[in-house]
Amino acid sequence: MSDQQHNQAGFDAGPLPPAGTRPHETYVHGHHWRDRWEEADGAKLGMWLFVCTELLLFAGFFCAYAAFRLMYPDNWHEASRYYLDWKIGFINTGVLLFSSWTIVMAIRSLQLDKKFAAFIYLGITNACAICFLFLKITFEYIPKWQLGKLPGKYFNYPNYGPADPAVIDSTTLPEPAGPLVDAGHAITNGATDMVASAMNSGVMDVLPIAAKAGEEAHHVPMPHDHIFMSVYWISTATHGLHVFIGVVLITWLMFRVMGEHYGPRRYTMVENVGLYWHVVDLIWIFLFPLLYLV
Amino acid sequence: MSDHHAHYLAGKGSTGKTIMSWVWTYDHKKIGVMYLVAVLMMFFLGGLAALGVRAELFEPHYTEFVNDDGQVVADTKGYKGAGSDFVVPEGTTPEQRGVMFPNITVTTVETNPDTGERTEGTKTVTGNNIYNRAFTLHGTIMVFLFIIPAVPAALGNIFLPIMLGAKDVAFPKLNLWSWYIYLFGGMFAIFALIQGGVETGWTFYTPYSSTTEWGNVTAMVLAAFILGFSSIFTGMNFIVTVHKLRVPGMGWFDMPLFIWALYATSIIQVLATPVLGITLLMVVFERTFLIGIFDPALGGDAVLFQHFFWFYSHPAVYIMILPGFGIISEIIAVHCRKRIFGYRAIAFSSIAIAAISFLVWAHHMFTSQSPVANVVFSALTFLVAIPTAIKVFNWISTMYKSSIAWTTPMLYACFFLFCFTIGGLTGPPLATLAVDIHLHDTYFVVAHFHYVMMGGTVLAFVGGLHHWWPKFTGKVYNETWATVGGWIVFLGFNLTFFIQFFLGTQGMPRRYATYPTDIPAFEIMHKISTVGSWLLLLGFLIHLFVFLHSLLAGKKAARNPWGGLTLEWETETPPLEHNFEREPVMTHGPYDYDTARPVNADPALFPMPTDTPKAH
Amino acid sequence: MSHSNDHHAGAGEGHQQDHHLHVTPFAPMLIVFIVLLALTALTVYTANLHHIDVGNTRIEISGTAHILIALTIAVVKSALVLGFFMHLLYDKAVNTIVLASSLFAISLFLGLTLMDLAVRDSIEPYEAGELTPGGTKQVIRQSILRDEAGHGNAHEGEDHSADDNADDGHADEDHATDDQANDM
Amino acid sequence: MTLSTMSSSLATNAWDALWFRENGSAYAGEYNSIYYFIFWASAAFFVVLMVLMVWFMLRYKRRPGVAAEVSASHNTPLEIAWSVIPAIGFAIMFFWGTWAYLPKAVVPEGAETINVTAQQWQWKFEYPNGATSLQTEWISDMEQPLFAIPAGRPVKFLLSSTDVIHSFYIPEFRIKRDCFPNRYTVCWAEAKEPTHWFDPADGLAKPYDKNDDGKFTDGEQGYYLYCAEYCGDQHSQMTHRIAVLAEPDYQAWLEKQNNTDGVPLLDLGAKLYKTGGCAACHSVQPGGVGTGPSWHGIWGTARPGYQPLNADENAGAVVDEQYIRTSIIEPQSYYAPGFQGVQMSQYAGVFTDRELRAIATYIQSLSDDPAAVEKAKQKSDAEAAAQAASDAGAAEGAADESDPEVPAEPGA
Repeated sequence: MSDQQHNQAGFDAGPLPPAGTRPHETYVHGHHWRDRWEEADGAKLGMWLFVCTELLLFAGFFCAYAAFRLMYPDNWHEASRYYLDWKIGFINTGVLLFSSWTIVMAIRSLQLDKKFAAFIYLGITNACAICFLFLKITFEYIPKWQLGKLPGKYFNYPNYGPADPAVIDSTTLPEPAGPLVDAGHAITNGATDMVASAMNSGVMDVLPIAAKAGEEAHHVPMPHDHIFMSVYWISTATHGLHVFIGVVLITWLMFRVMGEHYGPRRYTMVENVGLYWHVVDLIWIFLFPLLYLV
Repeated sequence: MSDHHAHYLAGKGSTGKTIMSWVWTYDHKKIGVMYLVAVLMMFFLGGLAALGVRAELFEPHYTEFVNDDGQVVADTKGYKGAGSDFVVPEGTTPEQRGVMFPNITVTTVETNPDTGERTEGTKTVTGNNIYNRAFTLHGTIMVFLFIIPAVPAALGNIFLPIMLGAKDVAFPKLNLWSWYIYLFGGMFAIFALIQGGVETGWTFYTPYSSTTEWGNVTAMVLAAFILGFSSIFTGMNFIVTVHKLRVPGMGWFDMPLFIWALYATSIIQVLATPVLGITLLMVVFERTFLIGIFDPALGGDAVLFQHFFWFYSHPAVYIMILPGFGIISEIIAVHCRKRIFGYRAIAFSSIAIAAISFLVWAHHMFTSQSPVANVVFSALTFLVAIPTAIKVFNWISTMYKSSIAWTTPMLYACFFLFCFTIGGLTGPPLATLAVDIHLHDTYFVVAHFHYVMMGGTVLAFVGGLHHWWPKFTGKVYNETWATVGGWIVFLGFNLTFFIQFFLGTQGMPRRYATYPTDIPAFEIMHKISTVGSWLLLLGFLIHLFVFLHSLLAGKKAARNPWGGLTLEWETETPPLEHNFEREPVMTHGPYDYDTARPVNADPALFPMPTDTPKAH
Repeated sequence: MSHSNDHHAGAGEGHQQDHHLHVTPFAPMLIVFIVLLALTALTVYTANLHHIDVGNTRIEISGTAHILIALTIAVVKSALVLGFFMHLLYDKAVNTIVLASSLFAISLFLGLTLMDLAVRDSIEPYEAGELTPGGTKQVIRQSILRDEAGHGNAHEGEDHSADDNADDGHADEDHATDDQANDM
Repeated sequence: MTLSTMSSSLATNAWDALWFRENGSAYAGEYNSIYYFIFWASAAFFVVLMVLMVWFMLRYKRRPGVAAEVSASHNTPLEIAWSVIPAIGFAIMFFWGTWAYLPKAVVPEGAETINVTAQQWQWKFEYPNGATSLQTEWISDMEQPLFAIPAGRPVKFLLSSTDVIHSFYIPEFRIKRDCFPNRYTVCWAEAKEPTHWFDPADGLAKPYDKNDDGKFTDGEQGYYLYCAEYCGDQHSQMTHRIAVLAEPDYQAWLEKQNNTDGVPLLDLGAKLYKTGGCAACHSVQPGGVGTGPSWHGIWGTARPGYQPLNADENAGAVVDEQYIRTSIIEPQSYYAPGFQGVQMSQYAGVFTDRELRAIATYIQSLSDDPAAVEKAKQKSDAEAAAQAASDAGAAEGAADESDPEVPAEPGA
């Protein structure tokens, strides 16, 4: 096709395909694009730029994580060990990886013009995403909320108490008062005080701490546990929000696929949502070991 | 499809349809014009706040309340409480005191020293925090609502696709989204700033911003977060447009330098803005959930916030100035009718500045970070000076042996070179560790960044506005009055800010509502600066009236009033709905003034070097 | 990879765009998925592994080593996702360049920020023990709580802080002042 | 300042005002040299560029019918030259600036350490002998503490903050360092010459008259300490005076500040109100408004309040010594009507036991009830008498003990 043709015809949609075909076959590219493949390339480039912004957004969390890990290495190692259960994270990693694979397969199915297979694959992806959120909320967020493993100021240090009643008497540790919800600034953060007092009085150094809640067995509370939980909450919650947005997008794609809007000649949107979904996976690939394992 | 041969400004039949054609437009030019109107409004709003700031600093004393006999009964320092003579009504809450104009009616008490008798009157309390809100208002509006979107989203939106020979930006719907996000974020910000005000400064340093009870910090931070998305979307759009929608035959090095500058800007917008987003989000979390990451009282680290913030906000400085560089490149080439000197050097230096901008952020933190990091960032900071210097040399070299039209845009280009060079040259003292320790956070810094931001970007923006005004409005403006306005702005600007360098070397700290009375230099210099700010107001008002007059009564502009060779001058004035009647064909480069003549140009008005004898 | 679905393409577009459609292959993607799962399992395994016995030698795995191992595996995993699932291996190079530039920015962001935090006390040492890097209100808290906690274990607490406070005198004075204030 | 004095000082000081302030510290001169090097190099550069620009504007103004000459569109040697030459200049600036700066980042051995605490919106110096400044001075129209430092030897400022970030800035010393909550930062300076002298008669540091040595410009009496990092409402009022004293004077002044035992409770309370940071937020006027409640007339009144750790106890409290002590050490324990949510800095460990009692006594003396005021005075006097007695007893054993009868410093 020569430029001359473009000058005359290129400013409109171009010749329309025969009527009566499926929507994705009659798709007309945007008037300002040379053709729909250019449009698809452009859309994909735009999506990659958006992927970059997502990565940089999460880089903020990773930077905060790394900064505090640098400052309080032992504290973070211990906190990661005792406040988070790697098993849920592990299952969720598998779930996300699987969903990544299924959305790749959904694109493949569209490329091969298998509408129904694409629909099924997208459905599985969606199911995985919902499963991820379900596991996360049911087995992580809700129990943590109940145990007071909340971010920052609202963090309730675990119900520590020394094994030997004689010691607890002599140190007169205050009873944990539940999630600290007193108003105002945390200069008088009682929880941190308690830990500080316990550390200072030497209890922490000498005795194994018997925890009342099984999850924190043998955990030695440390002064910056609440920062760890802050990073955990904000990064996983932001990630969870992305998963939720993914669910919405994929649901929308499922409707569009059923309406035959996508096919071998037009699947950019599916590909772009796929890219988005892979980024969600990518972030989790890093969040999982950093938060849960090391 | 609508009529392709109509001007983009043309009405759509009925008023309702015309309005809807703007509200739901995907046309980059209409979106750009809407941005332009918005950023100009923001400029005047932010400018008013700046005038208030300057007025407060006119003299060092606190506002005094004088009774009917001319005696001072109270002053605003009483707001502080120490030695206060104010009586606040019982039950006045911090919320009430936290509105923009507190309007707390207080009882002033005067005690007669002889008799001990007390007389009471009522006054309204104002105080430092009005001043603090005013400079925060000025800073946030100018940064987030004016200068970042000013050139890319307004002029860039209008001209980037046309200069590339494209019919629109790559994602017109995203462009519209970006505009509405800007509008929403802007209204959110104005709401936050007016209703309650914010007094953290535009930098939102924690722990002050995360703990202060005053004003609507959370709302303002969210607004800046929202505005970030607008900026990111514009950047993404431009990058894809430049990559994908150049007209056939236009290679990377056939692009006008304005496009190069916008491209470099877009890279920064896409790569840096998300970090601002997450930082501001964390400040919101800090305020709502007390996560403690940035709050030392909760075990966090306040310097970490500064790293996060400046990782965006220093590159953001280049988001602001790079498009200005682009405009100046265009103006100088067109009005000097000369092939630009060192095209590739200018293009590459734009990209180099974009890359280096990510390396230098912590020079904002020379007094807060570790001394070793200071050394690293000081060295990196000097790097960015080199490509900037190269640009200035190239522009001035372009003027050599050229044919310079004395027009308002060219006048502004000269003003730009003058002011930006000062702004640039006052950078090295601030990058030099030993000197910066003294100058950090003083008026030297204030003067420096106003010379760069205002003397650079704003002058370039106003110059660009004059340069392209006939093209996108289709109207001619009054050259005489525009020149007068330009000179007044230039003089007012230098009067306002040049003196501030010396305030800074004298040690006057930033963001002070008042200053010691026993250092006479402070007061004199502040007075001069304030007078300059009034001159600036006058200059900008003249420009405003010139533009309004042009819109209402201006003559129809020619297609190519300056004789430019870039593609925007080849289309109709104002441009068509889809920019070009037919896809343009690249017959010459953007600055081939020695070999090409603009389409339909009159050879008498547009002599070529080849057909005239040597000029001298 | 060839395909035959482009017959409906608009005039003048069909043959030119054949190369655009790269049908995602089945087998490589499945293999990548399985490898990813295996690597995840490996991460968990190594994270819970505290030492390796080679013959009679026991090699301890330090915390740093754990992080390095976990991050290396994560980088490999993300490279697989990027290359295969996200099609970078099949796409135009520009997408890879875009990604690389964002990784460049991220590395600067993390690298230089952490550089500052890491060298923070190289010239300007903390008053040891009084404050921890990043800091909490431990000084005041500890002194208050030391009193509140009674004197049962006080000597241990003092030992603890004395170790940290080894370097300068006025720090101890601070503590003394605190103690006075709270003795009332 | 009237216009006439302004214009006269403008004439005399205009040139001085263009440069850095007087060199107050040992290394200020070196910093000046670097600045002036950059300044003049930049100025030369700027002039050359602007002359070229203006000349081109005039010389190559467009003439009808005359085209621009064809000239090179680039010139690689020229472009390399103008990249490399500035780069060399920048390298000189960097190395000189860094080499000057780095040694100043390390505090010299044996420096006098002064703990500087910043808070909204006041500075506080704690001297090695535990003293804080009790001398105050009117700056602009506000009474602020004055801080003395010794001349001729390095002084290390150990900086911290109780609330938000502040920045410790003394222009004449060319030092600036941010103060963070819960962290220490340091900076140091070696003041060159004394600006003040110690008057043993009233125990105050007084500025040299500028006529004595012509050192100060109009009205200036020593150096200012500024807060250079925006810290809230009264940021611009965090401006205090630094008095540089010769060594013997400094020691005498320091001794004077330290000796609070002789100061009666009431006077001490009034001084601490000014110098301890209370005045930043609390008024002592009837109904005076501040960030915190006025102290006037609160003694003995009932306050609703709560204690966060025992939320059930909502009974409120009566303002007495215990209430005041708790409110200082744990400010969030109680609230005053209308001040819910206002954050007071924590003062735990800041005041000694006696100082806390002094503040309580001072508040008591601000009561509306004459009986309470009288009681406060009695308490103060009785304590002073008791102390005098015990000091007298101690003085028998130690001859060098200071005079217990020293009255309160003037200026309280």
